[in-house]
Amino acid sequence: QSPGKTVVTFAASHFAEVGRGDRLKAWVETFNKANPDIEVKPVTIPFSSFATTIFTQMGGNGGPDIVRFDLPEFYAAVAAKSVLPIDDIVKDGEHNFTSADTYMKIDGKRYGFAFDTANYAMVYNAALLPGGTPPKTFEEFVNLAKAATKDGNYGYAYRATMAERGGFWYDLTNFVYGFGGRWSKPDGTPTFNSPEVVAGVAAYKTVYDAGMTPKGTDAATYRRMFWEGKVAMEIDNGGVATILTSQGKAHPISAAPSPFPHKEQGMILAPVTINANTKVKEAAGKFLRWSLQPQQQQELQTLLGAANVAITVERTPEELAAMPWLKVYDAQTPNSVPALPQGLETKAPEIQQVVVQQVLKVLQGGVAPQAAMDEAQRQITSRVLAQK
Amino acid sequence: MAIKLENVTKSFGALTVIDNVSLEVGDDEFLVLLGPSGCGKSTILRMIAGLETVSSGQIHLGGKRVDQLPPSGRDMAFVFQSYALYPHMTVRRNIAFPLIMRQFRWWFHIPVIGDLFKRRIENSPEVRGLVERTADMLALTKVLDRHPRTLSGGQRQRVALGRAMVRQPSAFLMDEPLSNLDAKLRTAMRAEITQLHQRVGGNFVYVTHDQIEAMTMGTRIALMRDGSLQQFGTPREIYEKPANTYVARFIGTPPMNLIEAEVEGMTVRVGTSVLPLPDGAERPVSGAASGTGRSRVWLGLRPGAFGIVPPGQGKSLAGTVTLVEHVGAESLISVKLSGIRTAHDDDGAPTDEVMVSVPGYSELRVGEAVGLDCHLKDFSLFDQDSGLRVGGRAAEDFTTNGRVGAIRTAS
Amino acid sequence: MAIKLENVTKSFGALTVIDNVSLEVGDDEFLVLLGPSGCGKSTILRMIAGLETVSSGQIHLGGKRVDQLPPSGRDMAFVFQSYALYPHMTVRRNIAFPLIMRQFRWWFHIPVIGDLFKRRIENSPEVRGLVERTADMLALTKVLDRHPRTLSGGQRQRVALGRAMVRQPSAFLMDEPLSNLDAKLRTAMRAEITQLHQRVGGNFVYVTHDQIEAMTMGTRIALMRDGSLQQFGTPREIYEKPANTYVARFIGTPPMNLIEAEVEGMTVRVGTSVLPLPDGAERPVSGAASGTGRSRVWLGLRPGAFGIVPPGQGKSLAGTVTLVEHVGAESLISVKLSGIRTAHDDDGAPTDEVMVSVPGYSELRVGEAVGLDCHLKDFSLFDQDSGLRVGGRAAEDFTTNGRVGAIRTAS
Amino acid sequence: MSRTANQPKARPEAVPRAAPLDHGRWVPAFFVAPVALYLLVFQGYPLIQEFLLSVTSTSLLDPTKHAFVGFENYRELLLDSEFHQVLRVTAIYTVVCVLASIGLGLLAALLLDGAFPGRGLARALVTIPWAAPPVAAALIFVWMFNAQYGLFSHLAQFLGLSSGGTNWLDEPSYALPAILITTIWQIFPFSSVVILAALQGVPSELREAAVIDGADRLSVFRAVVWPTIRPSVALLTLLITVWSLRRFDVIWLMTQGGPLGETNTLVIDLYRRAFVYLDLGRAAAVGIVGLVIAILVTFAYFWLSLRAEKASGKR
Amino acid sequence: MIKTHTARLIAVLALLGVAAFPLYWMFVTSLTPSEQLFSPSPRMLPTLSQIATYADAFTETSLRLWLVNSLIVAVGTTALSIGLAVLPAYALSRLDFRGKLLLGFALFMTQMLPEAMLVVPLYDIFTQLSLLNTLLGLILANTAFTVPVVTWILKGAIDGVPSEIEEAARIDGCSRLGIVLAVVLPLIAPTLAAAAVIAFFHGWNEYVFAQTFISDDTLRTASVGLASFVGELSTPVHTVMAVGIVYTLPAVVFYLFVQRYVVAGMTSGGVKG
Ligand SMILES: Nc1ncnc2c1ncn2[C@@H]1O[C@H](COP(=O)(O)OP(=O)(O)OP(=O)(O)O)[C@@H](O)[C@H]1O
Ligand SMILES: Nc1ncnc2c1ncn2[C@@H]1O[C@H](COP(=O)(O)OP(=O)(O)OP(=O)(O)O)[C@@H](O)[C@H]1O
Ligand SMILES: [Mg+2]
Ligand SMILES: [Mg+2]
Repeated sequence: QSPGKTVVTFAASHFAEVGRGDRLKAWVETFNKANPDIEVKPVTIPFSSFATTIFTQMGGNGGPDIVRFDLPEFYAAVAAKSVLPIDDIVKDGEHNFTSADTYMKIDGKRYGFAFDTANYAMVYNAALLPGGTPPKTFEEFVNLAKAATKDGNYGYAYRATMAERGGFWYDLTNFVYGFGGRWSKPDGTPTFNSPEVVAGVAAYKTVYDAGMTPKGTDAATYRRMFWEGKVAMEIDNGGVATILTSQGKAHPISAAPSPFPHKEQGMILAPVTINANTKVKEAAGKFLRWSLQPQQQQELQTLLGAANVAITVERTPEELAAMPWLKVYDAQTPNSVPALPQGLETKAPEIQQVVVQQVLKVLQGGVAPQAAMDEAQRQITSRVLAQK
Repeated sequence: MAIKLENVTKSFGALTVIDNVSLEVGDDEFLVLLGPSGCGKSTILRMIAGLETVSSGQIHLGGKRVDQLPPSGRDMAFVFQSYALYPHMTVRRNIAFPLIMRQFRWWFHIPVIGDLFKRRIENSPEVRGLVERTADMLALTKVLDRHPRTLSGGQRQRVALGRAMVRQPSAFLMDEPLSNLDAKLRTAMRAEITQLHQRVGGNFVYVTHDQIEAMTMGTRIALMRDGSLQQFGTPREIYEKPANTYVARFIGTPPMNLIEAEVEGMTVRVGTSVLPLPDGAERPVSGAASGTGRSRVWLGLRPGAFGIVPPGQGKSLAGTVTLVEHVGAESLISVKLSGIRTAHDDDGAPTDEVMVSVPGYSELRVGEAVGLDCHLKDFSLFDQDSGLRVGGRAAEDFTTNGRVGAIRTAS
Repeated sequence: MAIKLENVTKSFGALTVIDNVSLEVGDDEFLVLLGPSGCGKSTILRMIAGLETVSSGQIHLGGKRVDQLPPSGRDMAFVFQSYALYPHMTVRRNIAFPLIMRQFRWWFHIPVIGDLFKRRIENSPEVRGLVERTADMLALTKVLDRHPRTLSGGQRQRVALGRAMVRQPSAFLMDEPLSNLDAKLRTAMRAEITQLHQRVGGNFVYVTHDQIEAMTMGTRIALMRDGSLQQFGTPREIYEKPANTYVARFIGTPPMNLIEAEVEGMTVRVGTSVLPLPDGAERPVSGAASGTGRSRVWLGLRPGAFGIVPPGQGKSLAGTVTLVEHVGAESLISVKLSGIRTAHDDDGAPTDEVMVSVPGYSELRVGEAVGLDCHLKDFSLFDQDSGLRVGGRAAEDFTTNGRVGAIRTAS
Repeated sequence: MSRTANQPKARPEAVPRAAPLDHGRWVPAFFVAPVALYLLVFQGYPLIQEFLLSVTSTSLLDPTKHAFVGFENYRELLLDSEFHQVLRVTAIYTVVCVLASIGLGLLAALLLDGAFPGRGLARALVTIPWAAPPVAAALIFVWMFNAQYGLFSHLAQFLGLSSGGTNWLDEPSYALPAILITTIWQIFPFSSVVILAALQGVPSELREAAVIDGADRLSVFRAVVWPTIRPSVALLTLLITVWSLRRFDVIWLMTQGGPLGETNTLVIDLYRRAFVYLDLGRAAAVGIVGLVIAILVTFAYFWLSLRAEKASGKR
Repeated sequence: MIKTHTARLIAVLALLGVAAFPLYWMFVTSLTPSEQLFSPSPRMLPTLSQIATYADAFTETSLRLWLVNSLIVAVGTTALSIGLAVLPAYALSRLDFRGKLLLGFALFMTQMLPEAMLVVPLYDIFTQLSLLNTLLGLILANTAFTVPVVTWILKGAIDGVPSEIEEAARIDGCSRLGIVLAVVLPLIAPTLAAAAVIAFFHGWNEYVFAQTFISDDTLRTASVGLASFVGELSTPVHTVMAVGIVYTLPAVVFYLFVQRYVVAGMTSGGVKG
């Protein structure tokens, strides 16, 4: 890097991914080529330690200049004023933002825009499903999964361990939303023990007890198993689905809406923000504006796979031909809800901990779903939310 | 209880460290194993104790063959050079330990209960009495409840003895038990062990490399070298009739002088002087055998067997003084003989000096020429080739008196 | 270069280990510091070397006060008991080290460059020559390029000497340099150090607790006890005219007997026998002062100063034999005197035994009654209270001959 | 007057002499200053910071903005049942680590102490786990504990202990044992090395004396071997305790303190509070509590070993 | 006799099995074809034809870079620890000064401080010193934890150096520093090696700081690299295991070479009671 160049660091967990990471770096490189006075340097922080690392760095008055957060961390960072408002950089009217953009503004100020969003839907190995067709209802789903569990294969896989608390939360949220539940009311009133939530938790438990999952296996492993053709179904986001297809050529995958009574599912919504500690806000802003241009957005969406970006970008026919299941994911967009307790976003990490803990008690400790969620509700109201 | 070793050999791998040693001592003897470092003294002792196996040969104790028994089956006590006291036990416990072990049952290993039982044995009247009598005998009563590390060297030594005595074993084995003490204490403890032997009896086997200890304590000395026995006899035999030049020079300070000489009939020729052999002296027979009637020998004379006279007087040997040292009541004078070889080593490497001791302060000076008279009252003759004793005479030829083994007059 | 200690005192915290010691030796003397373990010998030596500070008092070397100088400023060489060779350096390096240090610059610490310079000094003709001459003198030439751990005890000893000599210091300090060696080697090295002193001259200060070493090597002995000087004199003075009972019993093996006696005029009464004092004997004056004309003393007699006679004969003291030990050329006999106290310790705790040495093998038996003749040829008289020498006579009263300090006839 | 009345002491062992006092004041200062300064900057200052944090309410995202709350954090911790669980888990973890790794280490050391062919190689090989990086160790054990394909599951199935699919790392009753197995595998070689070294210090004469006195093997161990190695074992206990209290990577990578907090030790709890809940104040309080426990353990150790020394007459 | 011998031998073999098995298993797993990884019956032997996994591990991940970084950190930590520890170790062993006890206690204290506890304040310091995102920063942070141990161990060894050798050097005209560098250090070389190993391991293994202080890809160390596979999306198990083996092997081999010194160092050093 020659002197005089302004260096902007950009952290995103994607950079650590096999495949997508390299393509994303190449995408950043096109900006660098076009702007000789600025160099955007990708910072690779693995997904598992992304939040802790970034927060430590931000707390220590440092950190990357541009950060792609997951939604929970985004709210925490905004609450702590660790990221800058960027209303001066990104003007609402200039871009054709998707509907998810509403979550990017807090108290009327914009703190970022969606870098990527991804919907959740079911992916499945048709070859492993008896009959080859995806389930429509939850009962059907359980029966099919049970039937597919044989010869060392599993019908379904999801996360249910503390070690993967984050992923567990997303999987759980899908069940809860799928049964019509929400973590909280829009005004922030917690509803962790509402009947719908409890029904979702009960369903989670049903799956857990049905002996159709490779218990204790972590996501990396069961996804691997999935593309080795050992797992019939999973509910996962589009980004993952993209990776699975790119790896698992031998087992063409298909997608279908999640087999729940309600269409709502969680979504990945990852805002890109500017660190409040940055010394190069100008340059960072320039990069962000560059990335919002339709062409860059188009490229970004393509390389991210079954995900959407900040503005509405139509899928190209080639893409659809290569990955016919994209339609299923795209169709889910209107039903995607961020996997956070609305109004309680800043407390998300602790809330997740409490809820996951209680659900684990349901799964493993034999506690009734209702009792556990009552306890979660109690703890969250009395302990988490009682804090200043 | 007699101790008998029969053709005992010990090898460590290819290395033979004890080579076919046989010896036998009767009841109540005090056998000393003497020799330079590494000659195998400890190894013999450890084989008797059962701490090493024998490679071949047999060991008998009181007529019973023991060499296949484990140490605990041999009824011997061992006193180690470093005493090997149990550091975390009081003196009382140390002494009582062998007695407790004698009554040990496997379930004493069970933590609390076992400890209770052990304490009970320790406090039983017999054990207590025995320990206290032993302590009393060794003047340890006052320190019974102290730990070894708070004791002086001499006291530790006595605790080690106590631990050995309390078992009333049939043999006491001691491996250089005094070598950790300073000179003064060593002298005192020497006498104590001797007296212990006289009091309690039994066989003692005592390892040392200190000739003074060996001479003053042993009733029998086995002098070893490189794993083989050089001489086995009473201290007096060993001093006065050393079996070979090695023994001759090992025993006695300063060591015996070995002077090149030739025996011819009843005379011995040293350099140019011809001295008559005294009555009753044994003469070498080898010379006779060789037909010449002459035998080349080393004439062994203790440093006190010389008289210093003015040079050239009578039959004296000519020499010059090379060193004068005054040691208390006597002076030691090195004299370089002219034209006469002497041996400073058992292997006969030649020099030409002799060491002479004279009583009182000698006024001689280095470089002075002197004459040396040889007094052939007691002397030894050694074959120059084999180094074996071939003749000589003891100051008082005790073997003819039939008093072998009665040298220690203390009883 | 004379060494002078003036009222030197040394305390470690509250503990005073050297108490007001003064002594002075002239050029080329061989001073031996002698005393039991812990008496402070090493501490004095280390103060002279500068390894310890003095608490008070002064130390002079060749007229120059040195007690405030650092060790390297005092121009002394030190030979340690354990030799303290640098194990990671060859013999050559070990010997050259002091010379390299003499030319040391701080930047020699810089890794590679420093090593280069050090090597250059080491290879310079002067240093090389000096090292090789020293090695030659000590017969170390062949081992110059070996490491200390591959050397025998005697060779290591000589390397340590070499490292000291190469600096040509004005004083050699040695702290028990022989105590790690076995008896035989020790005797040989003793002679070597004596000869070294004669060859290179200079002051030697030598620490030992071995009286034989002290007597044979020293031209002056300073005998210490518990941090204070007991006697300072030539070996002969110390042997023949011990300043007090402590010295009397420290020097000589077996130690001098101290027998309760009373001096009255020209006689000394021991038990019931009255013996005449020989001509030329000093007598105590204290008795005279006390007005009674009698003084109660300890009569100090070496073990050889007795004759054993049948009981009841002449003026002999009556006693019974309690122990007979045969040590080479002489026998040691303990005799319990009837009704006469003796002191076995410098502090005069009483017993009633004396130790007698007679030449040859004694046929006496334990329990036999004997008479003891006292030969008052050389003896000492000590005050019973203070323990100080108050009279006596040396075998040959050398002090009157004006030959003090000329005892060592080797030159 | 007995001959022993004025017995000269056996020659004292060479006193390690402190260097004479001629070094000026600056010599020690010069020697010690760099490290003292270094530790002050990189350990002392952060420690003070931590203490200060522990009496504030501070977010990880804005550590400069404190709200002083006094000992509120500590009070809440002490009332928090979750924290009680943390203390319980930490205690179990530490105690089992100490007992098992020392027990196993002792066993290994005793096995490796005797003479047998290939002893040197065996001694070297047995210490391999100690050299393996904890991250790698955690990974392989996670795989071995895998519910479907892990060796432990296969083994349990083979032995008929489970019908398969046992979720070792995610089953509340198995997670801590699984973590313990991993930890002990890593650290027992260290104990065995230390104990082995201590065993070399058992004078063979003492063993032989006990054998001659008629002691059997176990008695020899209790009478001779154990007293000699006890100080080393005691120090080992201290070190393993302190290290167990602060062990992080293995646990974090394997369970992150779960399931249901069953492997949530003090350090894991500290880390989670700081980096997941972003609550630096509370996390610092947890850290200080841990530190106090470690210091108490240390003092207990010194007190106990002093007492033991007194009891055996060393002082 | 024979019976106890075989019994001991069997016990030793069992012990070695326990000690070595997990690493062996790691190796086997790395060489198991991925479709067989998820089969219900485990394969106990490596499939040697899979050896390409190792080549892939180098090409598909930044393993080479990670190892180099780890090596730099480990070597730097070792050098700095020893450089810093020698003088205070000597002072603790030989010199009398005020605050000696305090220093000793402070050194022990560091053994009680979890890295996780100090990482936040340290981050702050590092920001101010511009040490973030540098390997030097990692070296400095690691050294803070190794210097005390190394000091301890060296002190133990220096205690064992006969003071007479030093005194001899003083009489020969050596300065204090000269004594330490020219006389004491060569004498404790084996312990120095032991201490070096311990510092090296710490640097090689360290995880928390490396994860927090380094955000630049090219500066990532192997511990973080390997840990990043945990909970990741899609890296195959055998690649992870291969990386694990490659990461573990240097440490183990290095250790086997120096283990004699380590044991000796332990004995003479701080650990012996
Ligand atoms: N376990 C062993 N393995 C191999 N060689 C041994 C063993 N024990 C002793 N030796 C060798 O046997 C020889 C005799 O040893 P031993 O200990 O009996 O000598 P020693 O006469 O007692 O000597 P010291 O007076 O030094 O104690 C020595 O050369 C020694 O090296
Ligand atoms: N550094 C020290 N601190 C406290 N006391 C000491 C120190 N050095 C020596 N002493 C004490 O001073 C006394 C004299 O010690 P020193 O070493 O001079 O005796 P020594 O005559 O050389 O004895 P040895 O023959 O055993 O070497 C001893 O009581 C010793 O314990
Ligand atoms: Mg021996
Ligand atoms: Mg001394």
